[in-house]
Amino acid sequence: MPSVQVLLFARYAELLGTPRIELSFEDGATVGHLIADLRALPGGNSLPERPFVAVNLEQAGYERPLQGNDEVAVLPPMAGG
Amino acid sequence: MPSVQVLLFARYAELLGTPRIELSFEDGATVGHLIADLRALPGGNSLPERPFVAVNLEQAGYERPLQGNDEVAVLPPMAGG
Amino acid sequence: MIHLVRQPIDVSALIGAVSAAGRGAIATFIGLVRDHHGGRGVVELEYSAYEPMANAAIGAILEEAAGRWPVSVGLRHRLGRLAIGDVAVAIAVGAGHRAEAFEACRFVIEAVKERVPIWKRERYADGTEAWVDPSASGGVRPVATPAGGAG
Amino acid sequence: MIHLVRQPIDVSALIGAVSAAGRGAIATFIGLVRDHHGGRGVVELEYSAYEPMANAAIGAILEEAAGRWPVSVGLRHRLGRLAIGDVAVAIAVGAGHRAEAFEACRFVIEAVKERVPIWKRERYADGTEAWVDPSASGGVRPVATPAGGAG
Repeated sequence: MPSVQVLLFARYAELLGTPRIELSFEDGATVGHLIADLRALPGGNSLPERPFVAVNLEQAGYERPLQGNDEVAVLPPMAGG
Repeated sequence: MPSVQVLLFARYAELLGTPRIELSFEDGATVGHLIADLRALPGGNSLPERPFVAVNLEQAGYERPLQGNDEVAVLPPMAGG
Repeated sequence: MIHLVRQPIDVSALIGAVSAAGRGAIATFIGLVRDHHGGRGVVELEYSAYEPMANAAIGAILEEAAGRWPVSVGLRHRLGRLAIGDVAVAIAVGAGHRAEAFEACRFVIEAVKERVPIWKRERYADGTEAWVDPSASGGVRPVATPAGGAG
Repeated sequence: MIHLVRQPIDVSALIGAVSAAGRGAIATFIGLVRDHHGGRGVVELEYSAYEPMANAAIGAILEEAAGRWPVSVGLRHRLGRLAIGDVAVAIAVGAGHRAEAFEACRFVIEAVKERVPIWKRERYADGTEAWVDPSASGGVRPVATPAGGAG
């Protein structure tokens, strides 16, 4: 199966206990499926149901199909400035 | 007769050829009378009819009576900042 | 352009970079680390970022500003540990006229707060820490116990 | 407080003076000498003032700002001869939050332009000079021939 790198930041990295996870996915899987898989991991159920997601540095919707080697980042609410 | 110091600035000082004139006034004279006297001096008719005036550092109306030793300043349009 | 820095921000250099002979107005915004948040005493904080995306997002904001107003904009955002009073973010906008300078400067700081993946962890006078989260009640969320940890 | 200065304005010092541990937002406005005005090339200018009234007027503006918003404000306005690119005026506003900082900063520069007796004489690339007058068509009035002079 193809896989993607999932990057976790700030409080989300703490919840999952890591800043980076490689997750495999089935053909036709979307960002939404990946988030569901992530929330099934230990600590993952503390993530919000629909966290903000970026794919390859761009904001991405939950219907977006995954491609092998995508970099998927799961982003807590922003607090810069 | 009592008198006041009249201060002229920037272009107005150029028009009258001096930054300071002492003008005497009759009892009961106002700022308006003083401006009329000033406009009767050589170069004074190039002043606007109702220039902005300050008396003792505060903006003053033309009906204001003059007092001996008042410092009257005749101010061109402001251009600071 | 690198907008994220780990060293103290040189505000004067940023202002100089947007000054030009044809520009008469410069508006700046500087965000400093405050000693309190939500009624609690803050002693230190740490900014982290998804750096490549944050840099790209800031670049896009500055381009958008330069497209909407005839301005030149510079921005630096600090990352890492900061002490009270440190400059966390600085924005300088050079323009021909002051209205454009103020409007563009305000636009940039608002957009940075909304769109740039940067996070802030505060340490308080009582020794506790929390993640700043403008969407949370109280403005923060507790530090999480790692998965598989004791809690 | 002396708001009018004849030496170069130290913007960093002005910013430092309104920074405090409880203030997280600083907005500044800096006015620079531009190299053009009304389509003419400017090479130099000179600011003059009715100094005691100008200082008092600036003081009143800063007090009004501090009464309308919870802010700390510093201002310096330069007098004398200035070259292109010199800082003519600098305003720094320290506040708890950015909205107040921006609003107060904008208020102060607008009020300074309206209410403070300061005048500006420009010298142009063609050797002529004029007084800046926002009320005049073209924004300037010619230098006057002294009374009793040849003209």
